[in-house]
Amino acid sequence: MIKIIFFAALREQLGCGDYQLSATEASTVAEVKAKLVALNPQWQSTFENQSLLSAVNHDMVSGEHKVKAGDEVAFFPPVTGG
Amino acid sequence: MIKIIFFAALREQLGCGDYQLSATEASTVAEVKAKLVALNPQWQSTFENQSLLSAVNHDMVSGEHKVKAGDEVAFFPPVTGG
Amino acid sequence: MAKVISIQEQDYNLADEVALLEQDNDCDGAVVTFTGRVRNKNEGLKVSGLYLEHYPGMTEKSLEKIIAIANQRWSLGRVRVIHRIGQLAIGEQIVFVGVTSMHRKDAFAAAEFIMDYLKVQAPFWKKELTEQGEKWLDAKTSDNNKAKQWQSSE
Amino acid sequence: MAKVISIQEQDYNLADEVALLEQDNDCDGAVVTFTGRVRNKNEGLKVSGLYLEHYPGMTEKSLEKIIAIANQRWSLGRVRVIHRIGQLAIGEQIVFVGVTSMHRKDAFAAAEFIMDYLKVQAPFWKKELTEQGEKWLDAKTSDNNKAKQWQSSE
Repeated sequence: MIKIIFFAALREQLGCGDYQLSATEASTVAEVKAKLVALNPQWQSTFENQSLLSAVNHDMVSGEHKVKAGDEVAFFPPVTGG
Repeated sequence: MIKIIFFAALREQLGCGDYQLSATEASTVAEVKAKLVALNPQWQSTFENQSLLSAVNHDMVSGEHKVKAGDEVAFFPPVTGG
Repeated sequence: MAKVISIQEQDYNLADEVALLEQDNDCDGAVVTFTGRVRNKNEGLKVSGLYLEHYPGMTEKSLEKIIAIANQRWSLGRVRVIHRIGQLAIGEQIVFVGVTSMHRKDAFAAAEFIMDYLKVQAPFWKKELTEQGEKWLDAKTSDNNKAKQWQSSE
Repeated sequence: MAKVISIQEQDYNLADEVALLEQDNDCDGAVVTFTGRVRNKNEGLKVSGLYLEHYPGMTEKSLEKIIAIANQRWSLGRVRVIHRIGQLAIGEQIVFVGVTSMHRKDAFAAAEFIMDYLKVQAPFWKKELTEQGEKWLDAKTSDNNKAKQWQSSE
């Protein structure tokens, strides 16, 4: 399985904090996103937001980054700490 | 009178912390310096040190700065605080 | 370089943190600290407090990386980063960055660098409580630009 | 901008100084401090302490001027400068610069600027007590160069 988590405004907009996909359903971060939207059409506009960031196993990555079983994939808005 | 004071290594080299000149004896900082050396020939090499700084009434000034009765003229080495 | 990173709800004591940076450390003559606090206003709106969310695990990893880069660029003694999470009131401390070095230039540069990168890379999110209700803050272009400047300078 | 300058023999408490910078000051989100301490080594020689001389009257005037220039260049809230004089032991605090601002960039820049100018303009002199006896410190070219950089940047 691939564990997927959402943070901050994104989590509130989706009304959902985490999700799971089978590793056969997506091989890149972009495909994870596409799959999430395919399974939850109401999320489409939220995921179309170009500024969303993604991380795999705690490292910031781009959409082409590969994912595999056991990975933790996170999506979140631009960070605003400090 | 013009009040003249020396600080730090300069004071120790001269063996003297302050001095007085009559306002008629010098009209610029450079002339103050020249007069001090004329009156105290043993100070010559010390005052030839190009890096010596001068201040008049608590403002850093150059040799051409005018001096008048009542002024406080200070000579000192480059500062090393902080 | 010795570094300690803490992500915590509870407040911290600035004097204690600086004492730890200086203790048994007589070779570092320069200590620079940055404190970020909750302001009472933002973009013209009165603010009554902040809520800070983060991504546990990634936050620490991200700060480790930022400090490692700073340590490659400058000669550093000790580095301390504390970032608070959860509910914070006006005037409270949000973030502390403390850096010691033999040279003040390195301590200043590294502290500012760590803050600039923390702002754009560490996964924290602020929700502001204003007179008009709750609102997640938007990231600032100026913060992105400021972080990018380190790539060209020096 | 509110500023307070002290030249004193006695030690000060960092936490008290930062508390004064932050007290009733909920608009400034950024606080930067610099602490300069007596190091145990300088230019390869073991140091056992420092003696600091200054030019009373000119020192305060010089620091006032430096802070005024910083306040013209950046948007500052409060500025605090403490410089100690007399006999100081290893590890003791020599100088404190604390700056608050709404923006961290301004607080960092002003604190570093004030230190850089203090180093080359404020009439303090250090005599070092080393294993080879007492020695007045020489001014460093690097300090002069660092102060000059502010004339071209930004």
